[in-house]
Order: sequence, then C-alpha cells, then structure tokens
Amino acid sequence: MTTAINADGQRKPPLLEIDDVVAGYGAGVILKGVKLVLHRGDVMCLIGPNGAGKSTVLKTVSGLLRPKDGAVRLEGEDVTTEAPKAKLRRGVVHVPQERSLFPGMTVWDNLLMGGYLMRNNKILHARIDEAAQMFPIITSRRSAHAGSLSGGEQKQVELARTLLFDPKLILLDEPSIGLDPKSRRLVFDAIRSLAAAGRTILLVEQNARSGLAASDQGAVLESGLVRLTGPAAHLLGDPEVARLYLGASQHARPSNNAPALSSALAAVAAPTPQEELT
Amino acid sequence: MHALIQGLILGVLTGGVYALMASGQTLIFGIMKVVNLAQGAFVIASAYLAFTLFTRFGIDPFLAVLITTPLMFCIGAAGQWLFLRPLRRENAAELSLLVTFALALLIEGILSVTYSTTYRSINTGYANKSFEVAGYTVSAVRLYGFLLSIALLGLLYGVLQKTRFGRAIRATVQNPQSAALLGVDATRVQAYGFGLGISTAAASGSIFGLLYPFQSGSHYDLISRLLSVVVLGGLGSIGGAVLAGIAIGVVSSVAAVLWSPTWSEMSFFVVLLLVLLVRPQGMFGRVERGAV
Amino acid sequence: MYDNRLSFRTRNRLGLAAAAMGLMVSVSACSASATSSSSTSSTTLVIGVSLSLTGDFADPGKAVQRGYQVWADGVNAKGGILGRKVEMKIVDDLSSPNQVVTNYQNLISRDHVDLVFGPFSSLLTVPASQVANRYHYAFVESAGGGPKVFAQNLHSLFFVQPAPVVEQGNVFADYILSLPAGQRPKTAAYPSLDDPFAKPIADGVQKRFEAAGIKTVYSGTYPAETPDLTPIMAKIAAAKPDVIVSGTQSQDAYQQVKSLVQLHFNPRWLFMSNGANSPTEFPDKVGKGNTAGVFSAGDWFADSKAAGSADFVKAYIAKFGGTAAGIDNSSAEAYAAGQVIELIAKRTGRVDNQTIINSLHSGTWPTLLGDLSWNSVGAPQGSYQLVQWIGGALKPVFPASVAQAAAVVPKPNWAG
Amino acid sequence: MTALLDVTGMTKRFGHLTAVDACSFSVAEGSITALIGPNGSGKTTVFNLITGYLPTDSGSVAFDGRSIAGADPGGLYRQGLSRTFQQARVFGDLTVQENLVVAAGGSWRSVFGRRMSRSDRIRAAELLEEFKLSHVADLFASELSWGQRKLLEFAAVLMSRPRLVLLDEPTAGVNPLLIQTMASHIRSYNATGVTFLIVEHDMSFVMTVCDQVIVLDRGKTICVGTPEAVQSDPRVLDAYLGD
Amino acid sequence: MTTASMHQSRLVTPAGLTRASAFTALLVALPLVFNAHWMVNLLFFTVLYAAMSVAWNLIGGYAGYPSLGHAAFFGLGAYGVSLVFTGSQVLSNGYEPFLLLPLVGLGAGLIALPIGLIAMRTRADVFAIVTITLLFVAQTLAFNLKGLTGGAQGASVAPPPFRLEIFEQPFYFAAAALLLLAMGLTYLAVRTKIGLALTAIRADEDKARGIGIRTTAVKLMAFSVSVGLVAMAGGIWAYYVGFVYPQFAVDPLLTIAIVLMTFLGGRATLWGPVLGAAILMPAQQLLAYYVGGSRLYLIAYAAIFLLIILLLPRGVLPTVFHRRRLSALAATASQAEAQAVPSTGPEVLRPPTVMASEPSYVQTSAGERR
Repeated sequence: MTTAINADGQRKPPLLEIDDVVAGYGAGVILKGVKLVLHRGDVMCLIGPNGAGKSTVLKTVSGLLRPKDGAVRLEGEDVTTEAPKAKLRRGVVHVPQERSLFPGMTVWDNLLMGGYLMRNNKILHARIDEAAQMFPIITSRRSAHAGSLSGGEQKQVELARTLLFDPKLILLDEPSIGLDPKSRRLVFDAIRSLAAAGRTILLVEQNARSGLAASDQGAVLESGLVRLTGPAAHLLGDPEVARLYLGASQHARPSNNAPALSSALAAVAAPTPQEELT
Repeated sequence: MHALIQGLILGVLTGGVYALMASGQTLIFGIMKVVNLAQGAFVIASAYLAFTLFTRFGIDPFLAVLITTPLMFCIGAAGQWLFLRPLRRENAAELSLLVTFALALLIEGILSVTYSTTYRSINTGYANKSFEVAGYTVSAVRLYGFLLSIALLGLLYGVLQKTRFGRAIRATVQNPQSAALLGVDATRVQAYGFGLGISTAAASGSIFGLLYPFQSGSHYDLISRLLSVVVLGGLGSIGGAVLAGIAIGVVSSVAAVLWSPTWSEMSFFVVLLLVLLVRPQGMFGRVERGAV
Repeated sequence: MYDNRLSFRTRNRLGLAAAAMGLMVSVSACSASATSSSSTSSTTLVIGVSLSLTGDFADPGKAVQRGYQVWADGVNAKGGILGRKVEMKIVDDLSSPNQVVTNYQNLISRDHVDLVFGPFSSLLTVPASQVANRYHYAFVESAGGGPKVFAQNLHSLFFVQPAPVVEQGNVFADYILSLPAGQRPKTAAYPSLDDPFAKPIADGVQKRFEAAGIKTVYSGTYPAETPDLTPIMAKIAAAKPDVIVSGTQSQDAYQQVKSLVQLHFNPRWLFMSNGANSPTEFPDKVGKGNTAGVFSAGDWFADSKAAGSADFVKAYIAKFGGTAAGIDNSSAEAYAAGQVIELIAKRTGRVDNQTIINSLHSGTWPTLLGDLSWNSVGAPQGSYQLVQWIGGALKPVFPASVAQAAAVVPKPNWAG
Repeated sequence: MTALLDVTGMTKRFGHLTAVDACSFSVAEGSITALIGPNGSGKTTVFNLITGYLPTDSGSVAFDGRSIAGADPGGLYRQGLSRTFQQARVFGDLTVQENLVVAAGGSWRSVFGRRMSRSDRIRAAELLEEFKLSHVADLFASELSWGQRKLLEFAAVLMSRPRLVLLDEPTAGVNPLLIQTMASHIRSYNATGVTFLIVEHDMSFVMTVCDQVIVLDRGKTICVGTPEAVQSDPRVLDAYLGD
Repeated sequence: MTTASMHQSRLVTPAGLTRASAFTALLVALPLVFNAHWMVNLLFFTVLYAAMSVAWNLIGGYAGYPSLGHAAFFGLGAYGVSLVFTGSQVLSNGYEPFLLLPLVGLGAGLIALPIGLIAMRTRADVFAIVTITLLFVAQTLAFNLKGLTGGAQGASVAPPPFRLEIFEQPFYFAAAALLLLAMGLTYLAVRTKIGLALTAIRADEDKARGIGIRTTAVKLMAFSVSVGLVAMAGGIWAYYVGFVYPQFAVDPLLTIAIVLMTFLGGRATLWGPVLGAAILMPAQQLLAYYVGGSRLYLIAYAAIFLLIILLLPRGVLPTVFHRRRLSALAATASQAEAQAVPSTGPEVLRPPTVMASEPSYVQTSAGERR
C-alpha cells in the first residue's frame, strides 16, 4: 500500500516505513495518518506549510514522540514504541531544528559527545577521521568554541557529528533556518556530500526549492497528511505545491455563522502542538 | 604595609579553600538549578569524618581525602536520588531550597548525635607549623590546604574537560535536549553531578577541620559565606566561584587588617549587594549560557 | 453547579483551622497529663533547670548538667535535703531565648518545681531570670555573670561564682600593678571577642593599665563567627606589645594561640580570660607545649582545698570517669549552686524560695569556689584567682593567699 | 483611513544575526492586517519590538501618531495596544473569569478596588458568553485545554477595550472549528472599531479574514497589499519556497 | 447570577465575616479557657509565629518571592522597641510599647521600600540569596552599631508591670491582634485587585507587566506590608523576652521557621500559615521540652520536614482542596455526561502538574511538555 512512490529505486529495500501514523501532543492530533517510505541511500525532502506536522514526523521516527496509532518500521522491524536512545543505537540520528551544539564546548568536545554511547575509542577516532574528510572544519577549527562559529559552520559540525553514529538514517529538521545565504549554501553542500557518501536522509525543509534540489525524493505534507509525493525534481515544478503553501481551494471557506454549541465545545477541546509553533 | 600584605597572603590562601567548596555548589546549580543549602553541612560532615579517621586510625587528614571524597560522592548521589529527583518540576526550584535545607538539618542532627556538639579540631603534628618567606608568615596547614584545593580544582577541571562523564555534564548544562538526543541519561548525570559537587566538600572538610574548630552547627556560618561566593561569582559559573572565593578571602582578611574584623564581613556583603545592583546575574554569571 | 465549584475554595477552611488549633491544644494537654505525675510529691525536692543541651551553648551546657547530677547524687546519698530526695528536672532549651522562656514557664507554672537553677550563658539567663522573678522564685545560677544580668536589679538572682565575669581580669591587673615599676610592661594589646562575657574583661584591664601608664598598642574586637584570627594577631605581632590581654571565650582563645605560634610571636605576658583556664581542652587544642606560661583567671582547681572540693572531685570521677584535671569549671560552679542550697537548708531548716532569697543576701557561704557573698542585685563580692600554666598544669599564682607556685616571667617560648 | 501604527526602519540584531532589518510598514486604523512570512523571518520579533518586550536597536514606532520607542509593555497596554502570545500565556492559578478581570487594566486607584467589581464582572461575563467560555468561568486556567487557553488569552486582552490588538498566531494548534470561531471574533470586534495586526501561518485564514497583508522575509518588508495581490506576487512565493 | 459570584463582587462577604468573628472569638477564648501560664506562653509564641507566617505568605506565597531575610525586619522591630523603651524606664501601665507598634511597622515598611526595589530586580533563587545576605548585614549592624543596639551586650526593654496572674495575656492579645491584622490585610489583598496582581506575578511576571499590571508597585507594597508586620512581631517579642541580643533578634532560624510553617499549611492560602504555625510551634516547643535532651529531635524535625515536602509539596490545605476539587469535578463531569451535554471532563481532569519522572524534553502523546 505504501509502494509506487519510489521512482528509481525499486530494487533497494525500504529502510524506513511510516505506516498510517497518528500522533500529537496531549489529546490533540497533528499527524492524521501519515504514510511514507524511504529507501536506503535516498535523500527525501519533506516540505509543507507551517504547522503541517513536518517536525512531528521526524519526532515520531526518532522516538521523541510516541505515535498514538500506526507503525514506524526500520528495516522491516517495528520500532514504533522504542525510546530515543534505542533508536540511536539502531543508527537513527535526529538533528533538531534548534541549534544542538554545546556552545561553551570546543568543536572537538562537541564531536566527542557524538560518541557518548560509544565505548570503543579506536572506532570513534576512525569515524572522526572519516567525518573530517567530508567536513574539514572539524579539524581546522577543532579547539574553537562552538558558540563562536557562524550558523552555517555550526550546522556543518552538527552534520559531522551525526557521522560518528555511522547512521543508517539521518533526520534533519530545517537545517537552513535562520542562516544567511552563504551559510545556507554550505549546509546544502554538506547535505549533498552526505548523500554522495550514500547516507539515507529524511530532511524537513522550509526552503522548499533548496531542499528539493538537494534531494532525490520529495513529499508535501499538509494538515497532517501527505498530499503529494514524487521525485524531487517533479515536485519542484508542480504548481499544486505553491497552492498548498499559499492557501487555496482545498479549504472550505469558513462560514460566518457562529458554530453550534456542541461543535464549539469540541473545538475548544482540541489541544496543543506546542512544538509546531516555532 | 606589612600587615596588609600578610593579610593579602592569608586571604588568598583562605580564598582557595572557599573556592573549592563553592565550586561544588555552583556546579550543582549549573547542572540542576538547585541552590544547595546543605553544602556547608557536607563540609562539616567531611571534617568530622577526617577527624575520626585521624583520631581513630591515625590517618592524616590530607590523606583521608582519598577515602572521604568517594564516600561523599556516593552520599551526594544517593541524596539526590532520594530527595531531589522526586520533586515536582513546577516549583522544584523553591522546594529544592527547602529540601536541601532539611538535608542540612538532618546531617546536623546525625552529627550532633554521633559526635555530640562539642567543638572539635584536628590537631596534627604540623598544625602549628609555619614558614617564613621574606618576613611574611605562611602557616603550613593553610599552604597545604591551599595547594590541595588548587590541585583538586585542577582535577575537577580535568574531570569536566577531559572525561566522557565531564563532557556529558557540561553538555547537559548547556543544552539538555541535545545531550539527551546524543544518548546522555539526564537523571544519571544529575545524580552523579550532585555527587561530584558534594565530593568537593570532602577535601574542603579536611582542610576546614585542620584550620578551625568545628561542631555540628558550624554549617550555618559556612553556608552564608558560600552563598555569597556563588552569587558573587554568578550562579553556575565555576570560574566565577573560584575568583569570588579568592575575592571573599582577600576582602575579608584585608578589611580585618585595615579596618576592623567586626566590619570585614559587612564589607563583603556590601560588595555583593553592589555587584548585584549592577549585575543581577553576578560577576561572571551569564544569562543565557550554562556553567563551565 | 457553579456554586459547588466555588465552594471548594472557600468552604470549611475555618473548620480546618479550628481542628488544627484543637490538635495543638490536645497535643499540649496530652503531654501535660503524661508527665504531671513526675512532678512534686512532698517527699521529693524537684529542682528545674533549663540547659543548652543542643545548639550553640551545648558544650558548656552539658558540663553544667554533670555538675548538677554529681551534686544531686551526693545529696541523695546523704539522705537528701531535710529528708527530701532531690530530683533534677533538666530540660533542653536549644540555646534559644524563646525556648528558655517557655521552659521556665513550664517548669514553674506547669510542673510546679520547688526550685529552679539558671541556664547557661548570660544571654539566656536574662530572659529566664525575668520569668523566675515574676513567680518569686529564687534564681540561683552558676553561668550568667555578664553586666546585663546584674543591671536587671533583680533581688532574687544570685550568680554563683566568686565575682562578676567582668571582674575576671582584675586579678591579673592587680598582679601586674603589684610588680615594681621597672618590671611592669610598657605596651599592651587587647584583642577581644565581641561577647558579653569576654569584652568587658579586656576593657576593665585596659582601663586600669592605661591609668597606670601602660601604652595601648592595639585594642579591637572580633565577632564570634570570625573564622580567622590571623589578621588580627599579625597586626598585634607587628606592634610587639609586652603583654597581651585577651578577652576570650573558648575556641577563639585556641585560635589566638595557634596564630601566635604560627606568627612566632611570644609576648612577655599573655593573659586570656577564658578558654585558657580549661584544664583539658586548652592543652588538647593548642598542644601541651604551647600552654607554658599562659595566664588565666579561675575560680576552682582540681586540687583546691575549698569546702567540698575533694568530695566533688571524687564523686565526679566515680560517675563520669576521667581525671580530676579534666573536670570543667562549669561543673564545679554548678555543684557550688547546689552546695549553697544545701547550706541554707542546714542553717535555716527550710528550702523555700523566700528563705533562699533572704538568706543569700547576708552572710558568707562556703563552697568549693571559696566563700561567696552577694550584694543586693546578686553580684558576688569576691575575686578570682590568677592562674598560670606551669609544667603542663594550671597553678594558682596570685593572690599570695591562694598561690601554689610563683609566676613564671617572661613567658617561655612557644613549643611550636 | 489613517495609520494607527507606523513602523519605520525598525532594526534588531541578536549577535551576528539581524532578526529585523530596517523593517517599515503601517497599520491602518480599523483594518485587519496580517503579518506573514516564512519561519524565522522575524514576525514575532517585530511583535516584541512594537509591544516593548524587546528594545529596538534603531528605527521608530509610532502608535496613534505618538512615538512609543522605549515604552514599557504595561504602559502601551494601558494606552490601548495589547497583544497575545504564540503559546498562549494565561495565569494558571487564576480562574478563567479572573484571567479576564486581571487584564482589565485600569487606573492607579483601581489597584485598591475590589477583586471583581460589578463592571468587571459584567464585562467579563459578556466576553465569556461571546467566546463560549461561560461554562468554564470558574475553572482554573491551568485546567483548560490548549484551544481554550488561546481563546481565553484573546478574550482577556479585549477586557481593556484596546484600540490595536496584536495576535500572534491565533490559529496555531487549534482545530478548524475553533479557527472559524477565532475568525468570526476578529471580524466582529473589528466591526466595533478594534484594529488587528495578526501574525499568521494559515493562509486560508489570512485570505478570509484580513484586508491587508504585510510580507516579511529575513527581517525585511518585501511586499504589502491585499491578500489576493500578495498571493500572486512571485516575491512572496520565492520567499516561501526559497531560492 | 449565582450567589457565589455575587459574593465575589463584595469586598467582605457575609461568610468571610462569620469566619472572621468565629476565629476572633476562638483567639479570645483560648487563653481564657487554657489559662495556665505555660499554656498562654505557648499560645503566645504560636500566635506570634502564625502572624509572621501569614505576613511572609503575602510576599513569599502569593507573589512567589521567597524572602529569606524577614528576620532582619524582626530584629529591626525588636530594636525599635528596645530603643524607645530602654531597660531603665519604668512604665506606668505597661501598654505603651504596644502603642508604639504601628509606628514600628510603618518605619520598617518604609525602610523596606528601597531594599525591596533592589532585591526584586532578581527572581526566586537569587532573590532568596540576596535576602539572606540582607539578614547577615542586619546582624552585623546589630553587633556593630553599639550606640543604638548595645552590640553583643544586648539591649534591654523596660520590664512589663503586669500582674503575675495575667502576665502573658497582654502579649498574647497583642500577638493575636497582629495575627488578625495580618489575616485581615491578606484577606483584603486577596479580595482586591492586589490579590489578582500578586497571583499573576507569581504565575508569569512578564505577562503580568504586559497587561498593564503595576507589578513593581504591587510587589513593593506586598513586601513592605509583609516586613512591616514582621517588624511589629519583633517589637512584641522584644518586650516579652525583655532583652534583645543580635544573634536572637536577627536569627536565620526564625525565617526558616515561618517559611516552613507557610509551606506546611499551604502557601498562597489565607489559613495555611495559621495551620502550619499551629502544628509546628507547639510541636517544636514541646518536643524540645520533653525529648530535647535526647538530641534526636533535630533528626526527627528534619525527617518530618523532608516527608512533608516530598509527600505534600503543596502543603496541607491546598492538597486537601485539590483532592476535593478533583473528586467534585469528576462528579460534575459524570453528571454532565448523564445529561448528554458535551463535556470537557477528560481535559479538565488532567491534573495541572506532571511528575518529573521523565526528562523534561522527552515527550509522549500522553503528557505535553512543560
């Protein structure tokens, strides 16, 4: 049922399957049955207007939010209810939207924190060397405090840090937010080099054009449902995308009549997606 | 002039010990935003431990640190687990003030039952030794105590900077959510961090016991100074605590020499109030960033 | 429906508060009934005392307690006072003035004790003596001799020591001024604890020394919580006085000595009002070698020949162990308070409060502290003895009538 | 229509980042104006600057013709400029009714007035009725759902009869029915003369409610116009979809 | 309109009046029924501390500023009385010092204004520490301003000329009057906009300022009234005990005692501090009297303290109210369900607090992030 969205990779086994996931905060529902399939080695960009539930999708995958219904499968295994730490051990790394570096620590210490769960120093240092080849900044600025780096540089370090987990799946939440154009280019370059190195990435991006340009696959989320999926290049030109962003005919125009008492009560009971508000 | 410099030397040496005690307290604040009112009581408890180890087993108080430090670490971690972890988050800050105060009373009570309230002091062979350097007298115990404090502060710095555990603590202080995403168990970090903060009391206790007579109620006086030190330094800033510790030592001993010992305490509190007037976050406190 | 909701927030708070008050009352009442049986039967003489068994004054408080216990045991062994067994009802006041007031209230108005003795420290003696005075109880107390105690002008109070605390230094001044002019010190320093017991002593000596032409090179007080006396002692060492007269309490005396040893400053005379007269604590805290030559003032010594002293020492050691030299003066002073009561009973055949008050205002009363007598406000009229550490023990050296050894001058060097 | 709020060259920097960059716009009296733009474009910062929660680095803000630079939020509120927050901030330890009353503003003397005067109660009852919150009037605000809190915060700022209300994402996290309710409240209050400036993501909401739209991108005003004009403006699409 | 909301609009409700008169009657009756001296003495301390706890609750409970420096003002009041009525004076009727109290309270309240202005630049933790510092400054001053305070020698207060039989009663009634005053002021504060403002400040001070509440003024008012009342308590105390020593007049343990009483009974409630004092003060004094020598009392005290905080973090009264409220809400909700009216029950019943067992940033669908 969740097939046929992969244009060029049918032979690859699905890495991540999000199956009819319903999730939200408190009693509220933000994801109303999201379906997505991500294949190994793919980079998928999830776009959509604010409040559509993009970040929530990432959270259900990384375990920060437990779905109310549906399933999350990793390599065919059901991991729906696993805690973040367990997911981390499986190689699912979540890079949140907010800056996740430790500003008072050096770049090097920040990297080492990426290896916190790793007991084998040899492997750790081998992976750091590996990451350094892709992100030279981690050696050139190794003893600088992370807080003193520019936004783009910080994102690069964050991305480099994910490599220490030898990640199967990298979840990137709005990596370009709040960055100046130059920094943004740095970040998308970095994502491309990760992709080139064969990493599987699920990317949430506000900057839809840059995001899709860096991705193989695209999906458009709107009001907690996946409205469109397809190769990234196709979505870039799809006029429907613009409509989903700037509002259009799918919405029934709200009537001016005051709602009936019962529906108003039902309405006020709908609670909060605090995370979606940022 | 001579007396002034003598006072200065003394102030720095004493301040080093305060710096060590306060570093633990400020570390605890940095990790879990708890103002630990029991820090003084833990110092006194350590002083009693060192006293017992010395009088019963003849273990030198400076060596006793090797035993008391891990012990205090365990007690601290257990105390956090038992009494602070269960607090409700909504008003944890205020309740933790009360909990740590109750903890201080509990320790005081246990100490007064175990040791009675008689003043004790640890009198080692070198208790009254002193060195003369260029006409200035430096007491041996103070010098050793200062050196030990500096060494332990260095060790604490090393633990925080160079070890996996230390990195986890700093990371939790600076960005708890991100630390959790990288697999750091916050509950454990808080318990161990509290233990680490308390463990600085062990060595401070040995030195305190060598320098001053103490009894179970001595912690009240100690905590008022420690609070001043950590607020002056900026809650959560270890570097600030060290500088403020030395500052309190120097200010109070120089004021005692130049002015009068009765006003020296006062001068320090006035400095503290003035600093807070200008910078409510303390000398080195940062509003947005964490400790270390 | 709205009414219901609102009412949770307001209803029945009165009920709760009332219940709480009731609880409080019943707690008190219960405890009252639980212990009232222990109070007076006509054959027992119950003496109530509030002592600091915890808190700041706990240490000397317990020494006082031991003195009372030794006395009570001794009296009871001899058949009690006028045939009545003595029962000491000793309660803890946490070194708090509120509690001391409550305790004497409870002792007198609830437990109806026959007599009361005073608490430890002038700070607690003052509020306590007010309570006792109100009920016309005699207030025989062995540990509150500060000036404010006598300034109350209480007719019912008696301080059981040879002289008011402030006069403790007089004997040292007498001694120094008895020296030929050429041998007297030229300069003096007066470091003192800011305490009603300590400061007036140094002040008194200073006044007399200055009148005699001895120059003051340092005079200052330090608060009780000063952790470090080194800055002050360094200042004194720099001024090189011939004599140091310290108004000390206990711990600060040890701290002063420690600092002086570390500073390698050894004055010709060193007088410390209290702390240095503690037979075991002092050598224990400063090192036996460092005691040599230190002067202090005292009212009682283990080998004192005064009335009942030998009995006291024997009974004390039998009860608590240790050595004669290890007995705290506070214990002896407490014992003396008991002796006074015993004597009154013997002389008058009565032990009621009015008799005690009337009796003590006249005549002299031999105790293990020597012969005591009081003026109209309860200040004792005698004087202390000057003692000096000689050969590791405290020896009376002045006045000549009680001297057991000659004063050692100059003070031997610190042992280190 | 005259400009009730006039923002000229407003700038705010956080460290290296320029969050609001010489931003200028004006809000006409009696209008419902939307402030839109992609995430991180500085909308909430603009709100914080206008309402005095943050000091501006440079530029000027005028409310009703008078400069309000450097004014404190409380003073502005009393002058008739009130706002809501993205994450509704209500006082959890006060009841719903009290949350309204406490926001009534008022004179110095009223500080000593009754906790809930007759006029407060009547006004609160009206608003509660209007916002369909009467049935929870005596609950503590901490016991409300998210959507109810958003409604409550909105209702509360109307207590002081403000002239200009700044709404920060009134529809965030609330369900479609409630969105309609919000829209009708905004319209009906606008009809009584209250001017609205609304930060909003829900474009259909903006299209149906607002009569003017200001588009912000990276701290700059890039476009001002009617909803229809803005919707078809390529600069806006670029801002949203990126370059 | 409901009767409840009608009451809300009045400054003083009939129910409030009834409660006030009943409590006043109780306060008056207590020392007459339990008239043994020791009992009145105990009642005096209990009522005095209750008054101080109620006063502390204004700023520490309602406004959420946990002052630890109230003892400084207690000392101020004590020294104020001792300064005017020195030990050498003979009082004609003995009530003169009580008449001075309003002046003492006013003076302390005025002195508190600039101090509060500085101290309230900081929030909770730091405010607590700054006020502790204030306490030590006050103690140092008491020791060092010998001309005014007599320094360590202490200051004496003129002895009260009351007859022995009723000796404690004037003090008790003064303390009881102070308690009623403190409760009356608290009640008025709660019934006026000030109470709303204080609660709003505790919940979200920035937002409160943003909606035009004069936060600084209200906070200062609460602080000033609070310490003014405590200063008056200090005055009564000094007169009762007769002597004022710095270490007893400015005692950190005093602050701790009143904070503890407030937390035990329930802060930000009118009756909580009274209940806390009624439990703790007799317990403490009687424990000390009967088992004090055993030294276990400190351990017992600390253990009780810890248990209360861990088991009843809101205090006795709020816990009771919360339980009753929850059950009543459940009842209303089920009633509503039975009437087939759409219910907000499940939402409403969610307890406003979430236990901190999980790290704060891990969310589950069950509990939202706080």
